[in-house]
Formats: sequence, structure tokens, C-alpha cells
Amino acid sequence: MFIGNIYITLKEGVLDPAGKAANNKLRDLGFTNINNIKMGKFIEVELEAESKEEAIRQLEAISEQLLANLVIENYRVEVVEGDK
Amino acid sequence: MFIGNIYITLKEGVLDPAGKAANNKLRDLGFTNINNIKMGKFIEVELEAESKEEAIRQLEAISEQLLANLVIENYRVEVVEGDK
Amino acid sequence: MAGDLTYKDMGLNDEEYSQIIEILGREPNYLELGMFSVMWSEHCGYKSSRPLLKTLPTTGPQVIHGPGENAGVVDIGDGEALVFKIESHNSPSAVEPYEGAATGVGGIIRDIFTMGARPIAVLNSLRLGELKNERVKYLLDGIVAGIAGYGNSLGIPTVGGEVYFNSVYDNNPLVNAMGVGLVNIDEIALAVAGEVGSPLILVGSKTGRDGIHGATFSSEELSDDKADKRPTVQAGDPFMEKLLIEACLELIGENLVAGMQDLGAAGLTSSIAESASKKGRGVRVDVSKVPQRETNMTPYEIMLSESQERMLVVPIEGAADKVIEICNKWDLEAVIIGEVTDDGMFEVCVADEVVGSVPVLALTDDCPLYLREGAEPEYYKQHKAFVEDSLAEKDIAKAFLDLLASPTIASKEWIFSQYDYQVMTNTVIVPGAADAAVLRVKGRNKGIALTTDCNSRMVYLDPYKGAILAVCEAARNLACVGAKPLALTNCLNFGNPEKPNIYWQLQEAIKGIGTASLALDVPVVSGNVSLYNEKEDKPIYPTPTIGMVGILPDIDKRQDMAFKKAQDLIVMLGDFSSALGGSEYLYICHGLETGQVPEVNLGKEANLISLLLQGLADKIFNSCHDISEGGLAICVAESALAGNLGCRINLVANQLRKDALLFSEAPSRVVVSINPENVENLEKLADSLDIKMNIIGEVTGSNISCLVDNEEVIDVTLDKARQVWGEALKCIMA
Amino acid sequence: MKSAVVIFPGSSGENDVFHILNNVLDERVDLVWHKTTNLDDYDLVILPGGSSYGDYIRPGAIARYSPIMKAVEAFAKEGKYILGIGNGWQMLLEMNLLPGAVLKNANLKFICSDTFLKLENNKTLFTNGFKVDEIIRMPIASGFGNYFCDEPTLQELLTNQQIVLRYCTDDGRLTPEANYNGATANIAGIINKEGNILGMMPHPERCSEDILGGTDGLRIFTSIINKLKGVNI
Ligand SMILES: Nc1ncnc2c1ncn2[C@@H]1O[C@H](COP(=O)(O)OP(=O)(O)O)[C@@H](O)[C@H]1O
Ligand SMILES: [Mg+2]
Repeated sequence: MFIGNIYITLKEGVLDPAGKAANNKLRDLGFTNINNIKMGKFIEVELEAESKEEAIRQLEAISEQLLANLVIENYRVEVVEGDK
Repeated sequence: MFIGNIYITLKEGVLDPAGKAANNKLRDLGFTNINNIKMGKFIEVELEAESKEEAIRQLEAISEQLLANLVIENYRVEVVEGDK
Repeated sequence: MAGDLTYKDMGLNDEEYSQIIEILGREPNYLELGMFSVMWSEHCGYKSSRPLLKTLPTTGPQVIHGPGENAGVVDIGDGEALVFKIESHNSPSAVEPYEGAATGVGGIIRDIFTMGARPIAVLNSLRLGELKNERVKYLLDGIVAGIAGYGNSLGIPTVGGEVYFNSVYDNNPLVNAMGVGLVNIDEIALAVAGEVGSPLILVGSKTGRDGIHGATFSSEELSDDKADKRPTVQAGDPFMEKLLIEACLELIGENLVAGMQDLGAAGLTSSIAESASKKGRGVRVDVSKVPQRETNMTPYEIMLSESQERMLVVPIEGAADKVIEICNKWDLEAVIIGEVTDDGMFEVCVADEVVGSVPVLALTDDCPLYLREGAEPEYYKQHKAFVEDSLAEKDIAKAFLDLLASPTIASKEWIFSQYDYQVMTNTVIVPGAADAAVLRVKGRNKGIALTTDCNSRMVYLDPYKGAILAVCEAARNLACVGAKPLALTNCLNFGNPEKPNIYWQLQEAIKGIGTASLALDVPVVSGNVSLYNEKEDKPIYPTPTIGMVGILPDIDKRQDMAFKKAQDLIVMLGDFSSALGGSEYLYICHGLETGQVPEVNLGKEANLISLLLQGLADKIFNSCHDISEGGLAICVAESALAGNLGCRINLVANQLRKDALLFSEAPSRVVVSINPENVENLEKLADSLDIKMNIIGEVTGSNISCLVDNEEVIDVTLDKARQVWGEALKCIMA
Repeated sequence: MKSAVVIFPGSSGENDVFHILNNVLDERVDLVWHKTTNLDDYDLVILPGGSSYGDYIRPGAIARYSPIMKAVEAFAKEGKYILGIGNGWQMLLEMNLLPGAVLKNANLKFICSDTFLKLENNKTLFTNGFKVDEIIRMPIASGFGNYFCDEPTLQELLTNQQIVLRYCTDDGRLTPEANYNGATANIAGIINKEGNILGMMPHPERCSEDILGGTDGLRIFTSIINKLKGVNI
């Protein structure tokens, strides 16, 4: 079994209303040192695979097919644990 | 300037309907090797701070005060880049 | 949650524990103790409130099912009935506002479709602290988003509600949700356990550790040292609930169900015990069959879990496979977890091993009842002694604007624009447009109207009169849109009933509800009790929220509150009053929450309702709006703003104080606008019902102007009023 | 003509659309389960609003893999007509049958409100009953109504007249205040280049009867019907 992480972030140029709102709110709270916040997704996946390479391919496949929308999002995957 | 990441995940035992729905659909799509999916947030922050330690303290503070909901979520922070 | 709670931690007292030993003839084991403690909590067992609730009028020709079922059922003709109930989710919302409020909606909707009804509307009644408090803003933001997130996702419109702000709710917000469903009378389903040998099928979400002892904790004052005893927060899955609705209604439509029961407070324990007790049956449950979300769950955890979105279905004989098949079609897990037995025992097993065994009726019917002694609090007489003559004069024009900007009075658009109030395309009077929401019934001429009401400051000052006022206001609100009030549901949000002053509030309020309900012929058909709403010994205002439904015989004769036409006459129905006790004016402009609660004459209220219904049937009124928070001046302003038409009011003081004349919240009063041709008709009608009518002004211009004895006291442009009233809440919450 | 309105788990607008076509307009229409794989009988497919699959992951992301969607893609290729409303539009975007994507509303809240819309293109099957630049009124109800596309895509949409509806003020100005959810260029509805697939955020089925306070939505449905039936208008 492997454990993998997927990071999904908004592409450059895509509006990030949640990030902007958080940044404004933090400035209101006195965190004037925060310059920029970008909101993304962090997905932890437990999966079976023959090898680490295979696990990575699987993580990429599920990101492309379902978890990320490539029109607005980028994704990055990594395997953090695995027993094969 | 520092760049930090915040990872927010649901606490053990809190229902994760989105993770469950993603997992079910992926199994339908033939990814029967995917056992468990947990949906979290990945937040990238650009901030000013005196030191890396200070930057970490700031990331923790904004997680506690705004970005994470400590009733149902855990968070973890890291600094990935910094010029001081 | 390890097995280390004592019976006291679980909320049972010494006598109750002895009683359990007596029932069982032995010490209960940990599981059995847990089952007793949740079933004997106030939340499930109504220990303190049941004796009082018994006094409420619950019958009438329109009532099909009164209290005792998952929700009340009233006949609306054509073989159809409305199913409705209001329920609280206060303590979960105080901890986690989004999920707390969301699962509150989920819970009340399950009570509706459990009865076989298609849910058609949600209403929400909220009480929050002062918005200058950041935590309160956070709570409001989360609560509204939670109601929206859940209800919108279900595709059920949230069509109405109310919200009040007062610092007594700072740490103890109230979230009451009302669910309404429509059912064919011959398809009503009840929570009964079927025949001996019938399987018990658990449908829906897997069981996790969420909310264990939720029922107990919602029946206790929250104090911080109990923080670690708090249950895991329940999170909602509206998608799962939507599937449950469709699947359960299909099961009932296919006639496969003997009994159906949702899992709410106290989870499997309560829903199974309640189903079995109705026919004096027993049950045997194998917890190892229950689908689990987490590993290593104990029988105790499984039986007490309050995981959301689960239903218990007892199929008719031979229908189990078909039931499971339909559930699976809707992608729902459905598993037989036990069966009905004939020995009256609730047996919990792990595979073949019995791990707990208690008499079903001991859980449901033997719950101890407490007839407590109420004691009139000090404050009651003091507030009554307040005399208005001592009040300083205030600038009326400024007071008017301050009232418009009070969050309790200001536009609630910030809230209801987050709710999908139109889905299902039945909402013909939308939030903000009138005193009650109106839904059409597709394919029929009739409509239904829905409202929730309670001015808890009035109830605090005088629980008996205040509760009467709440019922009257609800009925009047329905009449204002053209609906005849049919029946009510109530949610009794109070402090700790073990305190004699709080118990007195409860007694008096229930008496008030009963009195008004009888007088207006709106029986109580369902309700819910939420006690122990206090933090650090500071109780909330007693808040008996009233939810009421009514019927419009002709949907085309509905009316809203907007002025429609320049030159229409503005008429006040009812009496001028000097009563300022408990008013928003005293609170906002004088910082006072005191005074004598205005008198209400139930006969007059009933006549006013008849007048409104007759006038609307005769199409005399071009707008109707009842006088409530903010008094006559605010009432008129709201009609002007809704219609975007100005008005000019000229009142005769007749010895009354100007502020009282304009801002009194005395009940049984409505402002209507009429075509001048209809004056005579209205006079005749008002005369025949002994209701005073006064032509107080006309619809004209683009200002809201009020004169008293020909002297101008208010003159504000519509634009200015709209800005003050329309932006107040939005700005605070931005 | 005959229409199919698809039921996805979690969707809720199907009955509302069905009601308009069946009861108000007396047209032939079926509610079709998402596991259906054959749409040969139909001239028009409507993907309704609601929260298919709870809108988990992203609105429309899971529904795009429903069994029926292969048939919907084939239907689209044949040039037959598809209307996506709200969540239905989001599905069409996820399937790349229309360009762009939706984001959370700019104010991060669900918005249920009446909106004014400028009808920018009346040369489509779906809008031939309107005048160009006409200002109409329709309600929106969504948390993810914030349409996004990048600059080249926007230019293409403009060049090909693919923008059909835009949020505007009551007198037709395309201001930021009138842009309820923050959509790129106030876009409320777009059509594909071929002109057979329309996706829109506002709900025409919610304003198709007088009793609901407006009938501008009905004209979307009558536009389609009149054209498909070859009725002169
Ligand atoms: N304040 C009240 N007035 C009238 N009936 C009430 C009141 N409180 C509770 N009831 C009735 O008592 C029964 C049990 O309520 P409750 O435990 O909330 O039901 P459920 O288990 O379905 O949530 C219901 O029939 C409910 O309508
Ligand atoms: Mg129930």
C-alpha cells in the first residue's frame, strides 16, 4: 500500500476569491505582513500499486480525470509512504 | 519575504463526504486500487517576517485564528522559501 | 470515548440510577447504562417538560396526527395533508455553527420524509447575540451558510424564518429549523416496528463516533470544564440525505414499508426503542452488522452514535429484498441489522453474544418525570412596575432611522439571499415580501402559508402574555397573506428547568401557548424542547418559537405587504396604544428592556383575523402588514419600501405620547392599503367584527412622512430609508 | 419534438423543468435516469440544476462521468440540442462541451436573487424569440456561478458571438455591481461555436409562469419549441 499526496492549485491568472477574502480578513485582524494567500486543495490518497512509479502514475491519472479541472487548476503529486 | 505552506486536514472521525464521493466515483471509473481519499486544503502564503521561526509562528497564528476550524480540522505549517 | 464515564457524567442522578437497578434487578453494564442515559435525557425523555406539554390543546377536525409522531399532520383537503415540525440544534451550532446548523436542517427534514411526506419547505428561526461581538458574527455567518449549504443542496426551498439579536444569546445562539412536507393522506407512514420476525433495515451513512452523548449534552448547561467530554462534532452529508429522501419516498410509494424511523438524537438506541415500543414489541440487534466508518467501535459507541443521514426501515412481510434493491438503486447501503421479537426486550448482540438486554418500555415509558415547583422571579414585578411617563423625549426622526438600522428590524436580505427559496417553483410569496411565505400546491387552486414567530423579550418580561403574543403574531401573519391558520408547532428554548425561576417561565409560556392556541383554534400538533440553554449561569430569554401553517382557499387572492398604488388610502386596523413595554424602541433608543407587556385580547385577535381573511377574499386590500417590532412607523415604512412608493401619515395624538403612538408594539393591529372606493366596504366589515379602523394616510410621493397633530415628525426619502434599512446587516457582516 | 430531462443523483431542477414542458407547454418530455445510455428518441436534452453528487469535488465534476454522458456527447456531436441550466451548465463545462470553468462566487456565498440580463445573441435556437440587446429578468441560485475563462477564450467567445446572456443593471449597463457572482465579462450564458449547446446560470424554469412573478424564462423554451417544430414566429 502507498500513501500519496495531491496538491491542487489555481493556475496563474485565475481569480482566487477565497484567497483574497482570507488575505483581507487577516489584514483586518492585524496581520499586515501577509502579502498573498492562495487557496488550494490537499488530497491524501491511500492506494495499492505494484511500484512507486506505478503509484505516481495512478495519482496523476486520478488528478487528470477527476480531482483537478485542468482549465483552471494545476496539480502536483507525490508518494510519501509505501511498502513496495 | 518568506513563502509558507499550510496543510489543513479533517480531524480523525469527522465525516468527509467529498472524499467519500470521490473515492466511490474513482472506483466506478475502474480505479479499484484506491482505498481511501481525504480532502483537505493547501494554502500558500507569502509573508514578511524577521526570521524563519517568526514566519512559522505567524503561519500558525493565522491558521489558528482564521484558516483552520480547530473544532473539526488539524493544520500543519512549513516554510519552503525565505530570504532571511 | 473509553468506557470511563460514570452515570453522573452521563447525566443521570442517584435516584435514576437506583431506578435502573430496580428495573433490571441488577447493575446495568456500561452499554445498558449508556442506553438509559440517552433515553432518559431531557432531549429524548422530556423529563421536565412532558407533564406541562400534556396540557396543550392538540386536537381538532383538521388534525390527522398530533404530538407523538415524528411530525404533526394536518388535513388541507383534496386528500392531502401537511406534515410539519420545528426542532432546535442549539448546542451543536454554538460549537461548530456551519455543521451544527446544517445537521439541524438535515434532522428536521428526516422527521418529515419519515412520515412519507415530500419535504417542500424549510424555515429557520435564529437568535444571536449582539453583532458587535466578533464571535457572534462568526456564528451568524456559519449558521446561515450551514442552513444554506444543506437545504440548497437538498433542493428544498428555505422560504422563511426570523432572526433576533440580543446579548443574552451571545454564547448561546438558537438555531430552530422547521420542516414542512406534503403527503397524500393514504400514504402517511408511521414509526412502528411491524410484526414479530420483521427485519430491521438500516439505510444510509455508515456509523461513526460522531455525536455520542449528543442528546445528553444538549440537555446540560455547557461549561468549559466539560469540553473534553464533548461529543465529536457531527458533519452533514446533504447528498446522502437527498438520496435517502428519494429512496424512502419510493419505498413508501411502492407500499413496501411497515414502519420507518429516522435516526436522530440517541441514534440507533432511540429509533429502535421508539419503533418497538409503539406495539409493545422487543428487538434483537446485532451491532456487528452495522456498517461502520471507523475501526474498533464498541457496541456502546455503535448504539449511541449520532451519525447523520441514517434511517431505520421495517419492511412489510416479504419485502426486505425489494427494499434493499431500491436503496441500492439510489447508491445507498441497506443492511439488515436485527429483527422484531415478541418478548419486549431490547437485546444488543455482537454476532451471537448478547452484550446488553433491557426492557424496551423501560427506556421509553419509564423515563422519570419531574413535576417541579416554579417560582416567580424577582424581575417580573420590577419590570411590570416600570412607567413610561418617566422616559425622556427623544428625537422621533432619529429614533425612526435608528430603528430601521437595528439588525432585528433591518432587511434580512443578507441572510435569505443565501437560501435557495425558489427551487421547486412553488414559492409565490418570497422572503421579505410579506409577513408569511406562501407556496402554491401545483395543480390546485389552494395555497399554503408558513411562518415562525417569537418575540422573546416579551416572553422574558411576561412569559404567559409573551407566549400568547407569539401565537397571535403567527396567526396574524398568516391572515395577512390570506391564509386561515390551521395548526402550530413549537420549539421551547429555555434555560435550566431545575431552577425554579426558569421552570416558572416554562410553565407560564406553555400555559400561554395553550390559551392562545385554544382561543384561535390552532391546535399544537408537534414540537420540540431545548432546555439548559445557559452558559456561566446566564440563561437565554425564554424563547418558545412558534411555527404555524395556514391554508389559502384561493391562491390568486394572496396578498403581500407592498404598497401598490399612489392615492391608495392607508388604514390602521386595531387600536392606537401607549404601550411601549418590551419594545424595540425602548431597547434601541433608551437602552431599556423593561416594561409591562402589552395587553392582548384574544377575542379581538380572532376577529381581526376574520376581518383580514374576509377582506382579502373580497379583494378589498391592496397590501397587508401587521404591526410588530418597531411599531406603526416601521410597519408603514416596510410597506413603502417593499412597494417603492412613498406615503404620508397623519395621526391624532389624543393624549398619547408621540413615541408611543409611532413605536408601540401592541398586538392585534394591521396596516392595510385600500382603494378609496373600498372605504365603505371596509367600514362595514370592521364594524361588524368590532375592530376599530382609522384612515391614517395615503400612498403618495417618494418620501416616508409622518405627522402627529399636523406636525411633521418623520420625513425621509425612500432612498435614504432603503439605504439605512437595506445596508445595515450587509455592512455589519461584510 | 420530444425532450429528455436527465435525473442525476442529487439534482433537483429536473421536476421544475419537467413541469414547464409537460404541464405549462404541453410538450412531450421524459424524465430520464442518469444510467440511461440511449437518447435516440429525443430532440432536446436538458441537464437540470441542483447539486448533482452533492457538488462534491467541483460542481458537475462527478456527474460528467454518469453513464448517460457518453450518449450526451454523441448527441452533441450529431448537432442535436442541449440546454444546461445551473449545475447542468457546470457539467457541460466539465465535459469540455463548452469552454471555461466556474469558480466560487466572488463573495464566497450562495446567491439566490432575481437578476437582469442582457440578451446578446438572438440568432440561436434557444433565444430566437427575443430581441437582441433586450433586457430580461431571471433568477439565479448558485454558489459557483462565477464563470471564468482566460483572455484568448474570451476573445474567441466574443468573435464568434458565443456570449448569449450577460448580467446587467435594470437599464442594461454591464457594471461590476450588476455582476452578481464575479463572472468574467458579466457572462451568464454561452453557446458553443456550432450553436447547438447552451449553458446558462439563470433558471428559466423558475420564471415561466405569471404566478412566479415573471415569464421571460418561458421564452427560452418557446424559442426552442417553435424552431424545432418549424413554427413561424
Ligand atoms: N413543545 C412541544 N409541543 C408539542 N409537542 C412536542 C413538543 N416537544 C416535543 N413534542 C412532541 O414529542 C414527540 C417527540 O419529540 P422528539 O423527541 O423531538 O421527536 P424525534 O425523535 O422525532 O426528533 C414528537 O411527536 C414531538 O412533536
Ligand atoms: Mg424523528
